[in-house]
Amino acid sequence: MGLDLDAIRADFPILSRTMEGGRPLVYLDNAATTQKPKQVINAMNSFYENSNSNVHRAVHTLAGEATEGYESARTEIASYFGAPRDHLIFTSGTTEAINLVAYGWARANLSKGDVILTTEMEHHADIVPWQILSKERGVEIRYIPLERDTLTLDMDAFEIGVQDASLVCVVHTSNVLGVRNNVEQIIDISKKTGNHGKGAFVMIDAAQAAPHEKINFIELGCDFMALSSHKMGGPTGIGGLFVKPEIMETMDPFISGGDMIETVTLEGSTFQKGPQKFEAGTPRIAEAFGWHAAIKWLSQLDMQLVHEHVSNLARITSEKMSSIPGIKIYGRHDLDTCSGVVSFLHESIHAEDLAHLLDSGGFAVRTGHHCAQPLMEALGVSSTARISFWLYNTQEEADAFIDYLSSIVQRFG
Amino acid sequence: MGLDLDAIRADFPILSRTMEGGRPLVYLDNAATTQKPKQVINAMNSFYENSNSNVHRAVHTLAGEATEGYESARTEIASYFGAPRDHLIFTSGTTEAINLVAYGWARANLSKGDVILTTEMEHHADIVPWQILSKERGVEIRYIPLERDTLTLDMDAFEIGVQDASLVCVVHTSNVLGVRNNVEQIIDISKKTGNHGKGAFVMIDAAQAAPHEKINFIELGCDFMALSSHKMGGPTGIGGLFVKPEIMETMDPFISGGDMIETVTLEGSTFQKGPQKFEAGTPRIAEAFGWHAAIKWLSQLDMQLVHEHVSNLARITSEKMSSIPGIKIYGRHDLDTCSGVVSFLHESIHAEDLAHLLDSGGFAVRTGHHCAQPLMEALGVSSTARISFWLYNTQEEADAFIDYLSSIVQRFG
Amino acid sequence: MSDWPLPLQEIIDEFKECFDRMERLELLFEYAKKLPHELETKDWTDENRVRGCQSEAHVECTIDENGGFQLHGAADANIVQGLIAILAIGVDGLPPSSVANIKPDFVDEMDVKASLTPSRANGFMNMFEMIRQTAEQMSN
Amino acid sequence: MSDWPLPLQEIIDEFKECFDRMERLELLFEYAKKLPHELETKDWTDENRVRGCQSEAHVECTIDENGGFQLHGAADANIVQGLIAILAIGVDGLPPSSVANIKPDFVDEMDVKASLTPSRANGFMNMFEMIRQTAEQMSN
Ligand SMILES: Cc1ncc(COP(=O)(O)O)c(C=O)c1O
Ligand SMILES: Cc1ncc(COP(=O)(O)O)c(C=O)c1O
Repeated sequence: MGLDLDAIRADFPILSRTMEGGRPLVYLDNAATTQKPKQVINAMNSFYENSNSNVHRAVHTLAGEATEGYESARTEIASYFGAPRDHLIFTSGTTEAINLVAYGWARANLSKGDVILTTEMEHHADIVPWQILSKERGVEIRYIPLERDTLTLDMDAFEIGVQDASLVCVVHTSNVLGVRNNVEQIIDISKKTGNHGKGAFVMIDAAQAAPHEKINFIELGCDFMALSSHKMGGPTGIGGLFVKPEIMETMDPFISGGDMIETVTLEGSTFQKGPQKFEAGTPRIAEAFGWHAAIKWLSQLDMQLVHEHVSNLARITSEKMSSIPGIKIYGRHDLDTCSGVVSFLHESIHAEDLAHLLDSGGFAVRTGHHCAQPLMEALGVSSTARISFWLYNTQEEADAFIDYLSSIVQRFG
Repeated sequence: MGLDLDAIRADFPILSRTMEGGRPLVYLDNAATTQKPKQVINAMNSFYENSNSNVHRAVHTLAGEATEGYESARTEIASYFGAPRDHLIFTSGTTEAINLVAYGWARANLSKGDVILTTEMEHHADIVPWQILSKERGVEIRYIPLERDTLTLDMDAFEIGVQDASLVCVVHTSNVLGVRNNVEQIIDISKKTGNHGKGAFVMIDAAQAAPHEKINFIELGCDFMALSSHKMGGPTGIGGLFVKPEIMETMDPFISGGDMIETVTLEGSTFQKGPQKFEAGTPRIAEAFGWHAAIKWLSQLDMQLVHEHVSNLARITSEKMSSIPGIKIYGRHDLDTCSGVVSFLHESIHAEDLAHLLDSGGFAVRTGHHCAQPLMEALGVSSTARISFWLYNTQEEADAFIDYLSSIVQRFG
Repeated sequence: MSDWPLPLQEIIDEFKECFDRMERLELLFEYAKKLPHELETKDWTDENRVRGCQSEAHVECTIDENGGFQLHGAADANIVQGLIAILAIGVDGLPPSSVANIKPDFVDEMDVKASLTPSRANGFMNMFEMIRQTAEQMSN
Repeated sequence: MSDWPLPLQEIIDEFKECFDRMERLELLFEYAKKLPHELETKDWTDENRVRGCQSEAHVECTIDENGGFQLHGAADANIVQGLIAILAIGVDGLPPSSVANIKPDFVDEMDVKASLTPSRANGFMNMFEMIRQTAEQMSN
């Protein structure tokens, strides 16, 4: 039994939107952000219309409902990722989650001369915080290069580089290439041979993986895992950092203020234990309700089927695209592990023009450096056009895309 | 002409909720978070159902609508506060906004021996970030004391203290006392005599003021102003920091990643100019639509009337409460400038019990230290019960509250 | 529905007869006064403090001369102290192994939930778990 | 509705006759080829770069021998270059003071908006403002 795409699509109000000229919307920008099922929208509405209140430290009914909802969101989201609730810190997204590792953990635990190993295929969110840290504290950053022919990480370089590394930061699945890194092996090697045999800490950027792969944080065995709600059917404004509790204890507070303290006096403060220490101020309450609803919604589906659906669409589409004259694909889609992302360029039509032209047909496609300029550099381009599928995309949509792209290439190529 | 309370209340779906026993909800916890008008809820729904997309750097229609909406939210919200759009950085709330001043500005501009002057009546959000900075960098923090009899800031102490101060951080309106500080005078004196005549920088925490007072950032003349959407009818998960552009230029990036960079290479990065430099990663897009809708909604009202309504309710109610045996008020409500907040205790009924009992009557009341432990210390208590009015609260609700409180005191006092 | 120890069941039934929540809260206040083994303020320590309660609450578990469980406690808020009292009465003298098997949902049964929901997320559940675990250790 | 300089009005009318957006985009591509004063790639500098455009775009303004305004420009994407071309044709040789008074909504009039909305938030509007301001300075 495959996915029931009709039933799935019926849950997403936006998919019935028609674009200019009555064309249906074909949303192929899912790696940037996914659409939201009505269950997610309704969960937030229902919060605002029935239970809206600030959480923690209040005993009235609404505060109770809000607190229960907020904390059970933590429990259920953590559990979806195979972890107890005290492993999950809510952040505003992957970017803030990685910054929390940089500010809260790395500044407390790394110093001049320590090495952070990351890769050439990272999103800027997993590069810039380390560069800033490096400038501030003299921590050294090294990048595992991409093998130019296979578009996968150079694992020989990794095995050598990891020996010096105290922290390894790797993207689980690339937002440009569609390639999934062998994070299990990377974590394994990092733990065994990192920092001269003492083991390296590992941070996994799971922003692009979580939407189509069921990840178990505990089994995976990394120390930190960052992700965003809005890329997996949930609302904007919330995401999370999974952290092993024993490591959480070695972290300094990052954003500080109310709710994360135990006591404050004019002389100084003591802090909460666990995730709350890192959640200062009024949290993203409605957003937690929404992300929880997205997780519940995803839990109804077999994520293996979702993964196959998404990666099959990408594989078939990329194959067909390759035969359109002048189109070049940047990425790999021949592996079972690949995601729904296909990056491409046309030899003479500028990517931005392509996107405008595709938009006139109702196709939402992204162009740019995809926040991965070093990867663009490695690919020898300054930007690409990118389509990215999610669970509600259909083979018909993919076919329509191919047809429209072909006609554009004929007319403008 | 006063406020049309019936029309106002009709806009808030939650206000028609009935509580246990069929009692109407009387929501008196507005200083913690306000309820949302349906226009705000609808704006977010409409975003998710019609235009949801990631913003910036994409040319498809949805991305265009999302970007226009997000950026016009910035324009309109800034304009509501009397400022051009390039003065407003979106954050997740007041807490993150103050942290942005601490990380982005203070760490770049203050050093050991510099003095930050703040007050004893601050919210933890305006204390803890400075304490952490102080520990890390040796910056000194001093607190302007509260005059115990008038419950206002000791302005003599301020005039002396400010001379050494490089940065002055003051809450505009207290979330516990209902007192509005004379921020105009504080800014004026800080600019004239701060840091030995060179002028001090001033950060105003406007979280509690914005909901019932029209603030003009430019006229006010402070350097930074922090606020939260969720306290003024908007959604959770978003707030802002107003910054003078010339000062923004002296700030280091704080949270870093995509969208805030100009170029990233393996060797280093250059950053965007203006607010975008501080908005890394996927922003709070739906939240910006929601906050914008709240601002539009508020703009229909005469904020002077809102202020009078809210402060009158607090004044009248606090007077009536004072005559209930055993009730003691902590705060001032006799000034025109006071807010809708009334803190109180009963001599024998514990604040938490009071709140439980009031909840059984449908009254949502907060208890605790209200994230202001140093102020509690100054008041000589460990917590208070607190009611806080907003524009939809009525005199009838206030009267019903007085009746119910009286009956509780009779039964349990 | 769970099987409660008889004294606890009796209290639950008493709560069920209440007319509304205000009456149930009143009953809780009365139980607060009936707290059997009150922990005096001077014995309130950081170790016996219940974390996550808004108000201060302290509990300690001991075994009486007959090997029965005994719950000592106190709180500055009456409603919390009332809950401690009910639990203390309900389990007084029971074998620790029975105490270890009690579920926290007797509070739902008592229908004082609405006001306690937020506490359940932290305070009350923390207290209950702390007591249950001690009883479990005692019964091993 | 605004009054446009005649050459610009003619172009707007031409766009209005298009059947759908694809056709309008095609027309933009054609105008890209008709760009009157192309700025050669070697003259693309940081100073004449249009900020906020996704693709690279450069513009420069000069005064011709008759005191008329002249817009030089180029872009790597055709649609952007097409817009520059239309503007360049539309204002070519006009007194700078007239150029300073043109409103950017001729793009709305041309009805290529949908694809340009996002750019308007930054790229196109930045370009337009840059040109308008230069024209203003020239006319002072
Ligand atoms: C005066 C004051 N400052 C700061 C804050 C913190 O705001 P937020 O929790 O929205 O970050 C609050 C709200 O609790 C407040 O009342
Ligand atoms: C691989 C990867 N990492 C990090 C991010 C940043 O996520 P966010 O923008 O939600 O913080 C993204 C999304 O753009 C991504 O694709």
